[in-house]
Amino acid sequence: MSDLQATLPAGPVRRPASAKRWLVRLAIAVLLLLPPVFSNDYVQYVVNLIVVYALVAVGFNVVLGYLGQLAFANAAFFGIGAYTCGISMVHLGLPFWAALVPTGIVSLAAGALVGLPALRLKGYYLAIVTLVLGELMRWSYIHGDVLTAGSSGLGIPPATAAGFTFGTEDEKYYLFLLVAAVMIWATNNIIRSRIGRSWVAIRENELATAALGMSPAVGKVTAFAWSGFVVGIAGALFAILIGRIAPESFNLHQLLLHFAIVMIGGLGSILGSILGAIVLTAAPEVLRNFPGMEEIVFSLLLIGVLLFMPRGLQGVLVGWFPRLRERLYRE
Amino acid sequence: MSLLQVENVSVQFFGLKALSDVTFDVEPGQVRAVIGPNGAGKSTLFNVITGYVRPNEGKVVYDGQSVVGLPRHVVAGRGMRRTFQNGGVFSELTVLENVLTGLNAVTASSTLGIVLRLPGAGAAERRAVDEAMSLLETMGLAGLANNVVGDLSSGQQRLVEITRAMAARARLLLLDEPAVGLSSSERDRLMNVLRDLAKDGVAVLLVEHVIDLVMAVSDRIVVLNYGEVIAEGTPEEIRSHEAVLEAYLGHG
Amino acid sequence: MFVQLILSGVAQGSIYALVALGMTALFRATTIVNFGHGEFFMGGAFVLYVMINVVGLPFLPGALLAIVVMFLVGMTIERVLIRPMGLAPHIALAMMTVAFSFLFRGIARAFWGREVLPMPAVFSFPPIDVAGVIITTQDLLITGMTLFFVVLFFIFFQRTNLGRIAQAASANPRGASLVGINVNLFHGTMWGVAAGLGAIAGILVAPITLLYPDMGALILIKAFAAMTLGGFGNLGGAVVGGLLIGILEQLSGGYLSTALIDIFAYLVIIAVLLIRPAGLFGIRESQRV
Amino acid sequence: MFKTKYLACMLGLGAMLAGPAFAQAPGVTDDSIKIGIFGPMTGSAALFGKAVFGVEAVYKDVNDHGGINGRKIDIVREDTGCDPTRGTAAVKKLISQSQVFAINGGLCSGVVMAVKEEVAKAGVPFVIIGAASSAISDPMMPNLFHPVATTSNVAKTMIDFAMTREGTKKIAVVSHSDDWGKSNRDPAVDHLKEAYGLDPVLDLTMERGSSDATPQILKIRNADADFVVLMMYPAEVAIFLRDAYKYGLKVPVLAPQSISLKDTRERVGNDAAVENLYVFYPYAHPTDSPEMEKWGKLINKYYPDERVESFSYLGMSGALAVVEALKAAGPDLTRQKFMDALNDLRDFDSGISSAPITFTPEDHAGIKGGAMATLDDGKVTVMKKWQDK
Repeated sequence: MSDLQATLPAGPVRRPASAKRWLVRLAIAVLLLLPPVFSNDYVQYVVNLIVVYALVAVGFNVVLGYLGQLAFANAAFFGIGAYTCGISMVHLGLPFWAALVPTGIVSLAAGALVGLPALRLKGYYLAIVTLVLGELMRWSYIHGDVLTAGSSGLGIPPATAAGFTFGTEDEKYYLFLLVAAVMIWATNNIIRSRIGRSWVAIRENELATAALGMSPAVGKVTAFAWSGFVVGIAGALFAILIGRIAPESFNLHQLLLHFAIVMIGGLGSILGSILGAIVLTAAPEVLRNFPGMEEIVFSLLLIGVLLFMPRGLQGVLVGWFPRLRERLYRE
Repeated sequence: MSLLQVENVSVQFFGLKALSDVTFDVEPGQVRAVIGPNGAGKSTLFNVITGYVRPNEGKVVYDGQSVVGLPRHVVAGRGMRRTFQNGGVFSELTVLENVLTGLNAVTASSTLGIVLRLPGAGAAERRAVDEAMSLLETMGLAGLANNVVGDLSSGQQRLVEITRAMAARARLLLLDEPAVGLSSSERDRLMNVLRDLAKDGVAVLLVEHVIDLVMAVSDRIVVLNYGEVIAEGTPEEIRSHEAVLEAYLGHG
Repeated sequence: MFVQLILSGVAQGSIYALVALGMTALFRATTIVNFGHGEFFMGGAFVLYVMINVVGLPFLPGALLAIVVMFLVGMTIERVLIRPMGLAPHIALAMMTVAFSFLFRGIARAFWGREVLPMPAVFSFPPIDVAGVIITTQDLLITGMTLFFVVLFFIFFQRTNLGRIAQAASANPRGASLVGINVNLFHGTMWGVAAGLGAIAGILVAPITLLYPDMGALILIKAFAAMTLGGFGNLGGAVVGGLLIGILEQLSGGYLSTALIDIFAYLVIIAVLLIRPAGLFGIRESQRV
Repeated sequence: MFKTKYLACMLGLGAMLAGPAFAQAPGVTDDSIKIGIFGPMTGSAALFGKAVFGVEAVYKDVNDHGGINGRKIDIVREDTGCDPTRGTAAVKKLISQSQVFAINGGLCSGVVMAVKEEVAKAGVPFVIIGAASSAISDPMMPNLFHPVATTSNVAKTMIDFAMTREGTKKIAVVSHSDDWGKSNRDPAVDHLKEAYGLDPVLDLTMERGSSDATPQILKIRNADADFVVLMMYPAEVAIFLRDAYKYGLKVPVLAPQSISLKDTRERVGNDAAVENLYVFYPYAHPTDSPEMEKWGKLINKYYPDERVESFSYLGMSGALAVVEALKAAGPDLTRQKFMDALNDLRDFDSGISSAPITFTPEDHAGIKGGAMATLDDGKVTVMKKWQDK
């Protein structure tokens, strides 16, 4: 497993400041100029979908990759976020920005709640309970039609801010980019801190974590809470992107897509999750003119990664550029 | 005043007396060893002290307070740190990250500060990195800071585990057969480290069956056999104690 | 009405039991929970359909051949997909089972994506009316076959020499390989057996449920409920759990509300795992320090 | 910007060269009209995708007969997998990448509801193939035309049919709890209440993919219902009928338009079980009648290995209405002219749908009314009122 890690020079890796800042500036420039080049509405929609799924994957990776818990509650968090945002906008009449507050709180609470069984249950037990939780949430969306408009789906008004409506895909892109960037930046801050290290310690060896004065229970609940929060906010973006949410959008298929994005991207890597989101959102669109092939290509891609790239795309990248190996501390 | 008192501790598993009436204490700055043939109850004793096994009778008092039944991370938080017999290290992380995790309990970065990357939190995190690096320098491991621990030899991993345990100013260090799998040079290095720790006032409890290491580094030794304390004293007293000889060499 | 519900519950439950038995046997032998087990169920039904409609065999030889084909498919999966992963973490192994379940669903959809295929009934004797309670040959066949395979399974595991070896290899793979048991071959066979059992359940049910690529998904969740209720990894528990789920589902549908049937299996799983994770017969897992 | 600029100037150039300088409508060239088609070609609802082949057969047949006013129909097909996320991508691709003139698509109501605002904003004429939810064309949208018997229309027809039998008091409803099931069940229950002041004697659900209907049937038998209304997919309807036969439930069963009589009989495996099954029949003639065989052969002409089934015809009358309107809009074709032509369509009898199609500027729900059909010793017979067998 660790043969990919080249032996690095002594001392904490402090990359030359200029190289890093240049890299970041280039990335920001590319990201901001993307929409005008792709003014085509369809491609921009797919790019917006990539931003949403990148945020979902980063959130899911907190629990799957960093905390190392096999939990399938991600589709449930995604749905809870979408519906809370939808209900607050439709029934409470809140604008999008205001709706983010209840969405965040409810998703955070949902995450913490799912974290509780994680204290008692291990491995496959946790996987099955969280899988079932997702299906129960979907059942409640169908039967809660007073709030969720049931199976016919809940229409979501467009996001507005200070009079400006984010109508076209280009405008939505900047909104999504802002929200996703803030959430991923915050997640990165947490991962490269004592909190992130405590999550990873639980994954590596829960007993040793307690023996170092950290409570595994607090670690797990906070990880699940943050994961729920991030994925919930991504759910709100999803509601704005599609403009209509229905229970079917948060089914097992959605969960398996999230799972594949994180696995193919790379467990325990924010960069990997973003890469995974790009590949797995673009692939079905590229395969549009071979309908039915998507499932087969999707599974072969997954099998390929699991057999030959156990650490996912991120593992390959770190193999070529060891400097990209993500650290659990700040330079 | 001794830091740790083990008073009349007895443990029964399905009728089998694993430990019966074990009593001893450990002073700050003292290296206390517990030796005995395999199956003498050393590991059980170790797990009782570190809170993984609840004794049927007796008390374990640390820093004046009984620790029986307290959650492990609370006890660890008060400075009682342990190593594990096999694989306590985080093998996928680098040496530096391992030691940093050891410092978590004392890294003063606030949660909000971390999330929003406020300067205060940033400073606390950087201080932790610098402290971890200096610790690694004193242990002579600085050169391996960025190596993934899984790549290192078991001896080096043992030293990383001890450094990590020491990271948050531990007051009592419990070592579970640390010499297992170490080369002779690594054992010498381990001895020096333990002596330096004792000199700094740390209390060390060493559970070990490598006799020559124990004799060389311990201040006082407890000998266990079939769960009972058959001898207690300085290495010299223990070396000539016939009950010990009999336990180890069998009937003369 | 009560007896009728019990009877149909037993018939339904025996399908869940058969699938859960296959999953539990595989879990005991290889510690892998197969999230793609629904596709063995679907695979058995579709291969039978091909044997009967394309190859033109009568039901019985077609069914036997379908079971053999799925047995080989199970072994191939172990050899090609699982064994190379070695001691990969559970997440990766779980994801591999999800991957090949997608692959099978994709293949089935490529051929019969737009069809809901009927299967000729095995024997279309009219239903028998015994004092107001109606039994069909189909129900008898399913319950009978399940009982037969469960008994066969236990005899193999408890009585035969090979069975005891299998138990040893499941309990302690490293120890078993030290005494010369070819653990890889054993794992391969167990994957084959699990696929075969899944296929048998699919074949038995095919004439009733009609065939479409997604027929495996629902049965997977029901089998999970059976395993959890009976105690994860406990063979007898899986069978009893399956029957109980079938019966309780029917009763809750009959007496409470049919909407409950949808989520009955889910409620059982959550209740059992939060109250008594070991289920009815499972043993509590203790962790060595 | 670069790509669309390039395309725009090429179009402009083409127009200038071609004589009278007027910009053609998007998707229209001198010899072609680009029509976008979308439907669930994959996924769990791929069965409904069969209707796409019927629609494409109509357009290919028109092309083989000289096209419309000298232009051939250029078909662009996209798959939605019956999922709103993929469906939105498919429609956006048709509008902004393929830049189609008009769209004839949609079999899953969930997808149509998710994309209809998008299509309206782009001003693209949108003719539905088979998605039946009445919420699609109510409230009315100027660019959206719904030549399909809507779920409320189907539900009303089924309930009225049941009530034409004297003494019908107790109707039991069994439906899936997914969006398709609810969009059929809700209008039926509402109509029963409003028109006849009755509540269903039983309002049960049955799980998609379940292989047993015993609890539902025993409850219906105990309530001795007069009629059973099943708002379920083909597989589950077959299982319900098989179990009804098993438990000797002789109550007549009504099913919505997505159920094919012939296939259900094949799936259940015995005629007695299907004897009292009545389905809402969206077509004018029985599927095995010569008038319908003609359209079945047309589909197989272009898609030889496609197994024609009652779904295959679902969108064909809508496609014929599109062809009719394209012809009426004349050679100087624009989207507005095409939509005006559709708005003038009165009692357009395509020979396929059970009721003629009428669009008015105020009401784009094109098909009202319909008939039921049953198997009378093997032959599909269409009927408006209850007839004792």
